[in-house]
Amino acid sequence: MAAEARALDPAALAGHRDHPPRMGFFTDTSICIGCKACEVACKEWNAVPEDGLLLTGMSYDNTQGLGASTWRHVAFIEQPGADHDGLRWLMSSDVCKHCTEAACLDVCPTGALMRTEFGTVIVQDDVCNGCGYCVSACPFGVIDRRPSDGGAHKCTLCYDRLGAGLMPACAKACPTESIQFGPLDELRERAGQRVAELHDAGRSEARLYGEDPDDGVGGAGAFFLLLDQPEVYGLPPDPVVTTRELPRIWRHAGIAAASLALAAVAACVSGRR
Amino acid sequence: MAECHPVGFQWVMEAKARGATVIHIDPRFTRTSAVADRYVPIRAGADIAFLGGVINHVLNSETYFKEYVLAYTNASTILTEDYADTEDLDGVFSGLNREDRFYDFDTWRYQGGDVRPASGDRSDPDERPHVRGRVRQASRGEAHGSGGAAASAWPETDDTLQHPRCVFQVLKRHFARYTPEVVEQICGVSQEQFAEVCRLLTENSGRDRTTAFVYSLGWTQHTTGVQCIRTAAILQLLLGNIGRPGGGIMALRGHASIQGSTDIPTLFDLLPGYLPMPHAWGNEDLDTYVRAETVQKGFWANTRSYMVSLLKAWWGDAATAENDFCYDYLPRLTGSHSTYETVLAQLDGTCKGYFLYGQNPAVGSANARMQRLGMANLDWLVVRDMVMIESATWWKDGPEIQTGEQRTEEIGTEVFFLPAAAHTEKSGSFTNTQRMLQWHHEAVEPAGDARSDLWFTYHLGRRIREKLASSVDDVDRPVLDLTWEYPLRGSLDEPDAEAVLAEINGWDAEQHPLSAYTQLTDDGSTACGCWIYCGVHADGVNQAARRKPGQQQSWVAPEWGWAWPANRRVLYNRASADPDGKPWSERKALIWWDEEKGRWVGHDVPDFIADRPPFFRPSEGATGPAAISGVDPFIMQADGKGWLFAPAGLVDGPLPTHYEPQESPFPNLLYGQQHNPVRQLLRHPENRYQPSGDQPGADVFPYVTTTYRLTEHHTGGGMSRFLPYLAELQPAFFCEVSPQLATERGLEHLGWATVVTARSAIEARVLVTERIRPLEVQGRTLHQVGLPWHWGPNGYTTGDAFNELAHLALEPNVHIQEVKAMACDIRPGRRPRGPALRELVRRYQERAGITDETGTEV
Amino acid sequence: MKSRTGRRDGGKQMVPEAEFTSYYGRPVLKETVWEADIPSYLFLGGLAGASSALAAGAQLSGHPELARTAKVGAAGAISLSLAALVHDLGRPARFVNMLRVFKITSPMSVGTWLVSAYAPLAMGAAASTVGRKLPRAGLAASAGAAALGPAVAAYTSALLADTAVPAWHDARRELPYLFVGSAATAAGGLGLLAVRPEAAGPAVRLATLGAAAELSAEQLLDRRLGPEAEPYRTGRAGVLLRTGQLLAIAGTGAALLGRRSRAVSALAGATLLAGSAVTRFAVFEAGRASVRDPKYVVGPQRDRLDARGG
Amino acid sequence: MISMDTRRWIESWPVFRQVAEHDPFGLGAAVKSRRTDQLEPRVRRADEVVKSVCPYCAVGCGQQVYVEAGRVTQIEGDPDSPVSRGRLCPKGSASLQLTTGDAREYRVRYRRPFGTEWEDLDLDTAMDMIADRVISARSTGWQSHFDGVRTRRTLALASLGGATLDNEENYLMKKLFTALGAIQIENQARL
Repeated sequence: MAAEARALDPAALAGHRDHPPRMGFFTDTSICIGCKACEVACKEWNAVPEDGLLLTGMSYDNTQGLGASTWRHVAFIEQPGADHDGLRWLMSSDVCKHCTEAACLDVCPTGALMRTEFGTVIVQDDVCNGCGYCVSACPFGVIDRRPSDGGAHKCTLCYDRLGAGLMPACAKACPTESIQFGPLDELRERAGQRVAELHDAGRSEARLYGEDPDDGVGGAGAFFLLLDQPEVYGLPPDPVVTTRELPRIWRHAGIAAASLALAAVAACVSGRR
Repeated sequence: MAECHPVGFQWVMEAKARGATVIHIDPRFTRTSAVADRYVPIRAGADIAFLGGVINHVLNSETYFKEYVLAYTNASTILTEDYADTEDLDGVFSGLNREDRFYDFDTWRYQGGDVRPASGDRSDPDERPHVRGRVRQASRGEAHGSGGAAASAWPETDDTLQHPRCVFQVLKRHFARYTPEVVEQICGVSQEQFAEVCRLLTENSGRDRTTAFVYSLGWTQHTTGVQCIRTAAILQLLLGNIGRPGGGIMALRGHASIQGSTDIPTLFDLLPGYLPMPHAWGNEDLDTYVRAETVQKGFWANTRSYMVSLLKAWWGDAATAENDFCYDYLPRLTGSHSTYETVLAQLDGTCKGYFLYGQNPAVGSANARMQRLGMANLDWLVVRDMVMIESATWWKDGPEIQTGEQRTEEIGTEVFFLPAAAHTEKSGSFTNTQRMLQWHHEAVEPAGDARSDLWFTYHLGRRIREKLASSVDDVDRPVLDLTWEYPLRGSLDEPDAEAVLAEINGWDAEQHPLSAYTQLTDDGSTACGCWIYCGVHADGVNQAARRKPGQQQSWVAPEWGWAWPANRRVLYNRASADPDGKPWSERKALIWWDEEKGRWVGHDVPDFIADRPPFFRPSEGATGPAAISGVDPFIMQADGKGWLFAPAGLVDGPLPTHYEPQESPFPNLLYGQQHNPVRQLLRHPENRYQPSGDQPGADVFPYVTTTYRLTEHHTGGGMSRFLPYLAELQPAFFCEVSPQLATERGLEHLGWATVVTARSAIEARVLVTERIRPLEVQGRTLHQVGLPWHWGPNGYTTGDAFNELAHLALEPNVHIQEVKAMACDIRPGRRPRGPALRELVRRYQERAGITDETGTEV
Repeated sequence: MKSRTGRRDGGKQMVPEAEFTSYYGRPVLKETVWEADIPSYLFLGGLAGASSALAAGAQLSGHPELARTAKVGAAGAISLSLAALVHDLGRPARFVNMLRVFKITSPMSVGTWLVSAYAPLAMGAAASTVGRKLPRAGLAASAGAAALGPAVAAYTSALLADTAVPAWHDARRELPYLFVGSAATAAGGLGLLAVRPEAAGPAVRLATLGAAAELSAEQLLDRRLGPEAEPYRTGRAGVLLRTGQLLAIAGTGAALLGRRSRAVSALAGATLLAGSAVTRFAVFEAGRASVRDPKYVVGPQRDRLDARGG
Repeated sequence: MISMDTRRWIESWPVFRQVAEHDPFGLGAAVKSRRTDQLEPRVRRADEVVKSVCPYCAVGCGQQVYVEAGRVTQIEGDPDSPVSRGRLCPKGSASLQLTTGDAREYRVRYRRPFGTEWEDLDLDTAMDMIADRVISARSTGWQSHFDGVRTRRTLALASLGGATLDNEENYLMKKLFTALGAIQIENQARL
């Protein structure tokens, strides 16, 4: 509760007045069947290009990770000896986290990245000049530049669909409702119940990831129920938005700049003597 | 199910969330296993042994549903003294003719009553054994697909179930040797795991609870496929799980209208509605046909009405009582003419012209090489597809061109490729896996030369009729008399699919649409293209196009689409109520007898005569529907009961028996009989079989391979391999092997492996995974090799086709190939190129000592 | 997938083998899309900014030759720097979109505005001094460029530090000093290279100060980060960084000792310039290396979590 | 005085809007482009939404086909369907690419006997040629009797159909081929 009270309203902070509730994803990986409908539905709707035909040998994951041309990515992890039948096969559909404190958005120098009235973060393709800053800023390794068009791309949480009251394509397709879409508050509540349910059923390994507004990104707009540590799924265990350090970075840069000016003066003045 | 029917699987996940236990039994740990409560690895081809073991457990532990079994199954029915079981004959049933490889059914009969039902003369029309063999081959078991076949309607029974020849006791004896120890030895399933499955199944069955079985081709694509489903049926009947909500045995079919393709069959042995295709022996005219194919009791007693209505639909005014309603226009069978015999007919030059409608046998049919060789021997081939599939291009760049066996300029086959319309470009109905018809509407007209198959067939027929119009040859009468007038629509002259549906539904003498098959008559006053679909166009309304949102309906959702028969969603649902007509429990209520209304009521449409009370007993000698008693839920069966013992309808035994697959590294532990004795073998130099069990040379093929689908692909790949969005998800043909097998054979993860059988060798990338586990079978370690079957040389992702490896040894009832369990060898590295490929296969055949005789023993 | 991956050898400190988990060893973060353009941009921007400061100092302190050279150098460097920046864009034609917004949260935005103000001033200053026209405006431009120059030289440290790239972000405290030191070294080096030794006194002193700052910052960084400084020590980045250090030391030494010789002095200047450039590439490479191996991302975060008991 | 155009330009300049629209950090409202502002999902532009059924497996998931200016622009799950509740698997989700993708063939192709390449052929000619071949093969393979019993059939014609055929298509095929006396009429349903 305390956390919720402290939770930021990112849409308001981005100048959206009278905005709709913040929308997001809750991806419950405990019921993911790894069908990859989300990947295809996303591509069909957003006309994202095919992303390479590489057999990776990473279980059934030939997508490898999120990127400019993959906005949903299903991870597959085979864990021998981990479950009742001697094998656990984890599947999880990853997506842009739509952070409350979004580094990609903060560092974008053109305003191509934008916080929408739904609290989500999108790339405006008509604005992006492909500077690539967002790529290095994202603590989740989500956004990337697409070589074929030079622009940065990532999940938009189907912003166009949201505006028309439609569900994002991936959530709509998901056969088992592993991907749930809705107002973030509701999703957080539902997720909390689901974890409690799983814990009651003896599945103590269930945990939420990205749900905590007190975490390093102020809570994610797309969060997850995981059955193992985040890094097992290729997620950073404790990401922190880089911009939190920016004031101190600026201060040091300022001091350094002043030092340089002083050094230049000193170099010239001392020479006179 | 999660792998191949993910959207259907949502209901399993929902059930699981509500507390259901999900058990997954599969040679591979799949995406279904990943979310199941229990996963049981099993040797491919050992399912009957496993299920037989469960049956044995249920009988021994007396955990069967006693009231249900007594009231609704044939458990109490007494068999004739002539019947001899596999227990008596070391793995075969009485009546086996070893010469001509078929069973005489005469001894598989109920005692008493009319041994030969008056209205259904099932005796063999011709006593000559080779003819009887041919009649068997014509899939008499597949006809009456909804269950019925000849059997005595009034047999003797023993309600104490103590009579030594009652079905219950026979069943007990038959399955007695399927002990947990045997299950462990044959299936590679530990006794603990087996015991747990038994416990879970039995605890979850009874008045308050039901268990459902879900299967797919993992059960059917075996030389014992039908018997495998039968085993499940016996088990579900014993547990009282048939005809009840949450129960049943669900076939998860793999194509949009594969159910429809059997209901309105493009199958050699069937006419629409599971009416058998006439046979040359015993079906000479309508009377003999009806006499042979009709039963005494239940709705199959009206076969004549169904047949006459069909003939009226096809030949209209030309069909009259005087000319047997043009019955003679129907061609006759003289044996099996399945697609695999067709290939032989192509190879021997009998078959000259071949149509492929959205089918790709060059990679998608078993023994793909033989399929291509057959096509190379045709005069002409018409391929209708949306993309350039291998069956259209083999003459240019097929494997036989690569090996140098064939040269393009020496292949005489004339090939027409005609682009087909997509489902969005035509209207029509699909029948889904739960027998529900759903209409899809044309969204846009097809572009270019693309046309629907309806268009193609209609206009081809029109042209042929025009060309033959002046013919006076009697042979052409069936074509010229055919009713072939359909309204044409749009700029492409597309036949109106709804007009075709209306014909399928049928009409009466005044051309009014019929609303139920019970209205059909045998006097020629009704026409109906498929009697079980009668009602789909009731009141002239396309019932298949009904789309009342699910949210606005009950959980049965009866106003979405239309399910045959009569829009019933759960078949035999009379069994959901007890003999008195009350639900077995409130929790599991589906339909029940409403005393006040004098009708069956409930959530579903009753699959029973609506006003027949539970206490109704027919008078002796009653026939047809009138003979159905108030406690006969199985209204299509000749005795109204669920069949634990199948006195008719199957050509390979009244009870399921574990036989080893055609090619197995193991001997049959249960009997001296290794294989299904009446499995159908196609002897041909290109279809050599491997030695099995203890036979010399069997060790050349020490592993078992099984084939399957991946979520990301579809069938032979024609609808997935060509799509970048799907191709990228599974971008290469691979084989899945255990780490232990990888070590044993030096296979490297992501490296190449070559898989070899007596037919061919294919290469695949290697995925080493714990999801494939070695099993302990008959005292040694068995490795299984998983091979998805979606690949071929064309498309966006390419690879060898699994079907190169497959042989043609067919299930005798339905002629399905055995691709789910086959012995093979695997070796590291890529397969040879050019002539060396055939040389490799030849060397393997030599090492295993394979001859024309190998694997063909009874 | 659990892998027992020890922090690889090559560094001075060997840390105990740590177990860390990753997804098939794949990077958690995206490798930067920036290529050689960006370290070049860092170097040139630093060179330009520090040169403008040096030019002003030189002008005020009566080193007109050095002032002129520094102004021209600054103008040239900033032009090349801008070219590098534009070239590195995925859509270079949209460079101007950088001026749609002003974002204090984006060092690149701040830097762009800064450079947009600075570049004309630096070019004006150079034009004035080369063309010997509009001296007053030239003076004003020089003053403006000198005022903004240090900021131009320093902001790029923020640009790198304000990312998720562990080697860059972790170095956020030292990076500004390292960068301005490197900038000063480069500006001094340019002076040495282009100006007679006797007129280049301030350049030598600036370079010396710069090199000292640069080397100290590197030492501090190494000490403070401990094992997490591994990306700076190992691989290509390690080689580059050590080369940069050697060049800085050698260049400074040669500059101090070879004041009499034009050739030695010029060589010292070139060495210092090279050292500065190499150092920028070293930092850039360290960042790339720290993203390529997920242990640099996962390890510290996991340690942090475990320390919190999470 | 600044012109209206200039003024409008300045007012649309995000830097100006950062101040004017209470978005000082330039994160949202201020930086929205006109294109973004006018964004609309393409399904909203559809002239027609046609109810359909997924053509892949036999679950029978409901689909909605969006048609705009005579072209299919999107295919999605039909939320009304009690079978699928609007959901689709990866294959069903790829239906748009299946039906409108680059792999589709739209022209008749013809390979003459012993030919080495495809040739063009117009549909009408192809249909006529096929009709001729059917008639001829039918009579070549005609068999009125076999082993002394009446068969009234031809063995020279065969067909193998996929199980994505509509019921109506199967029905016409069975009807036509049976009337022609062909019996080797088969389907994926066997396999």
